[in-house]
Amino acid sequence: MRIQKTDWLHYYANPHRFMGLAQALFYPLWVCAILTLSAGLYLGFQAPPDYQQGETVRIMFVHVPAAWMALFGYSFIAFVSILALIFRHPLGHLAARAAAPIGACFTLIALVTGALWGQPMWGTWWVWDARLTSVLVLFFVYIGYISLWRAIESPEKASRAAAILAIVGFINVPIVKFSVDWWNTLHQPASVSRFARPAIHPDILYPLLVMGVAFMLLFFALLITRMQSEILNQRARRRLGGDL
Amino acid sequence: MSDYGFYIWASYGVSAVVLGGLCFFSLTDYVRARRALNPTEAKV
Amino acid sequence: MRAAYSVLCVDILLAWRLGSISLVLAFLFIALTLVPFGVGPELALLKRLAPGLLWVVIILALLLSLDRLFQSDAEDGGFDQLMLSSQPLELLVLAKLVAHFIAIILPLSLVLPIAGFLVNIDIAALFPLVVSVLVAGPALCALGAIGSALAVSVRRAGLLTALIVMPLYVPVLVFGANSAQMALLGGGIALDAILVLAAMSLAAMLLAPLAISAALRGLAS
Amino acid sequence: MTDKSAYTYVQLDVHQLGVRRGGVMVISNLSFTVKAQAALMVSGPNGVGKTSLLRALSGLLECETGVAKLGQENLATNMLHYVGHGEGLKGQLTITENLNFMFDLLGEPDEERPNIDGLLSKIGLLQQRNQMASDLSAGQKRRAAMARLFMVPRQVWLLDEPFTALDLGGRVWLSEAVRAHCQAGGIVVAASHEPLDFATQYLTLEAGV
Repeated sequence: MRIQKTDWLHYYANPHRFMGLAQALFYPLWVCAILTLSAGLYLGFQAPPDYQQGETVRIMFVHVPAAWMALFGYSFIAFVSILALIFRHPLGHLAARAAAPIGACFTLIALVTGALWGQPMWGTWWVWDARLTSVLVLFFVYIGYISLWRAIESPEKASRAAAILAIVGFINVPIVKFSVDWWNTLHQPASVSRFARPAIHPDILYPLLVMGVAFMLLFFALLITRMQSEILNQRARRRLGGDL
Repeated sequence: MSDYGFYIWASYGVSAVVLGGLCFFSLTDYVRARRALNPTEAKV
Repeated sequence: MRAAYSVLCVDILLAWRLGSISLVLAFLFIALTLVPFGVGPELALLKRLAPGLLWVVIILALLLSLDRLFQSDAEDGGFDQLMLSSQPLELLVLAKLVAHFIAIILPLSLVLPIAGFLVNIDIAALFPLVVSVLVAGPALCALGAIGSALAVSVRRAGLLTALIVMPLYVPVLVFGANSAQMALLGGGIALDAILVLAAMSLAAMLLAPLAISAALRGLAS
Repeated sequence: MTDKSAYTYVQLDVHQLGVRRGGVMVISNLSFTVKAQAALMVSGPNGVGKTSLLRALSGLLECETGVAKLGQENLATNMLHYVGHGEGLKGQLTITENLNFMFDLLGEPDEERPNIDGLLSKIGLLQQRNQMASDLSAGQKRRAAMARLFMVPRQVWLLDEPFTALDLGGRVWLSEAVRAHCQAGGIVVAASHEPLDFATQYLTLEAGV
């Protein structure tokens, strides 16, 4: 494999170099994530109640960033899968595999908090609203992706299959959103989108953004942690194999 | 907050459990992987 | 083209000799028989549910047929032959998809009028339903085959395939079932929904062979 | 490619081949040359990568590194036959149908269909022509799988355990076919545990390189 020195992406193709970078980032990322998270939580509970939603607006401070991260996580998986499959970047499969449970957890949080927010607002835990339904489908996509990784024993085969699924799923998600939107207009013609409100008040916006940044930092902190464990485990296995 | 306290605390609680669990497992996996390799690895 | 045509004929012949279609049809009827036990035999209710029910049951029946789509080839070394062919694998995979459409979806849509009576389908919805299944059929085959190909090296792949394929089927189901459902409201055939289904089928038939071939090249060995 | 005697006499060069399987390199940095008109026998203990080597040469398995050249050209799918463990026969098709299918897949689009009955008598399965492939014995399946060698002329034959399940007559028949193929300028690479009487060149793979 020819590696160009100028190409930063391939510079970190080498797991040893990546481990160096990851170790340098490990503590800063975790510390930043925890600090931002505390700040976000503080701001969230300081924020005055919303004039429409009252106190339940505080649920939004986890729900909305979690939904962002659910989408971001899957986009990330698709992106690194393309790097791995088409450009043969060796860390791509590793990153995709490490990101999947993180994205799935954020999706789960978005779903559960969505239901917990729906109950006081609409009097029911679940409505087949376009967004919630799309996120639910996204959750199943995550589950399928993780199951595929687990089901195939051979690592090359698993990574190849998972990468293809990630890309196919990535194309699928917007189509699901589009079709569910259409379906929604069919069944509840007068439904008002719940999140689209004219101009979010800064009191709400800032905690939301801070929480978003916190979740993003947490995502990457978890990602490099999981990737490092994976690389270390691979090394251990290889060493074990060499001894036998 | 009193009316909706349950829903708010449940939201944060569930999020904390899910994310906390993920962090916990990721970090313990990481520490275990380190430990497993450490005795034989020269540079840490 | 000869290789692709041959794959098409052989796959249809094999499906016929193995009787795959009779199993799928049996499942369709049994599943439909269960519905009135579940929701009650009230005819008006069944009439309202019928198009959607039939669509859901068709998708479940198809999932059953997907299981072995590529696995038998993987087991008997048939893939080696496909890959060693003088023709591109993508083309041969496309032929397999068309064969699956002819062997499974066509008969399935032909028995829909009979199956529909079990759930008291409205005559007005029947024709739109059959049209929607036929138009969406290629997409159903192609998307299902992706799942089947990805899980080809897994021994008990049934559930995994279903898990992978279900999210892919959501858009097709939405447009398919609702285009038939709209006929109940007296709209005749919902042309826009049918056009969307046709677009999905076309896109899936073009793109799925690429994904499937990419998967099989790495997985079937 | 149409006339069997028209192969140009070239050698097969394999250069620095590396194949990964199950996360480990089963073959790394393997180079060897099969001379023109030679039959190479590859041997070595189980799990040493014999099958992987043949599959990598045939293009069924992706190589991490390395290249195989037939003369000046890269070895490509339409220059070779691969007969592996899976026979590639469809159990629910008759032998005649199977062979026709095989030809449709392997033959070039403009190639003329060979006489299937003639082929069947050559491999000794004429009587079973209308039997389902699933009803055949292991040896008969093996013979049917070998039929492709005579159906479409290709210069390189890659045979994995060619003698498995074949009876004495079958072995004699296969050896003669291989010798005739080499005579005509063909190249054979066969992996086997048991001695192959047609081999003219030998390669032993060793574990843990």
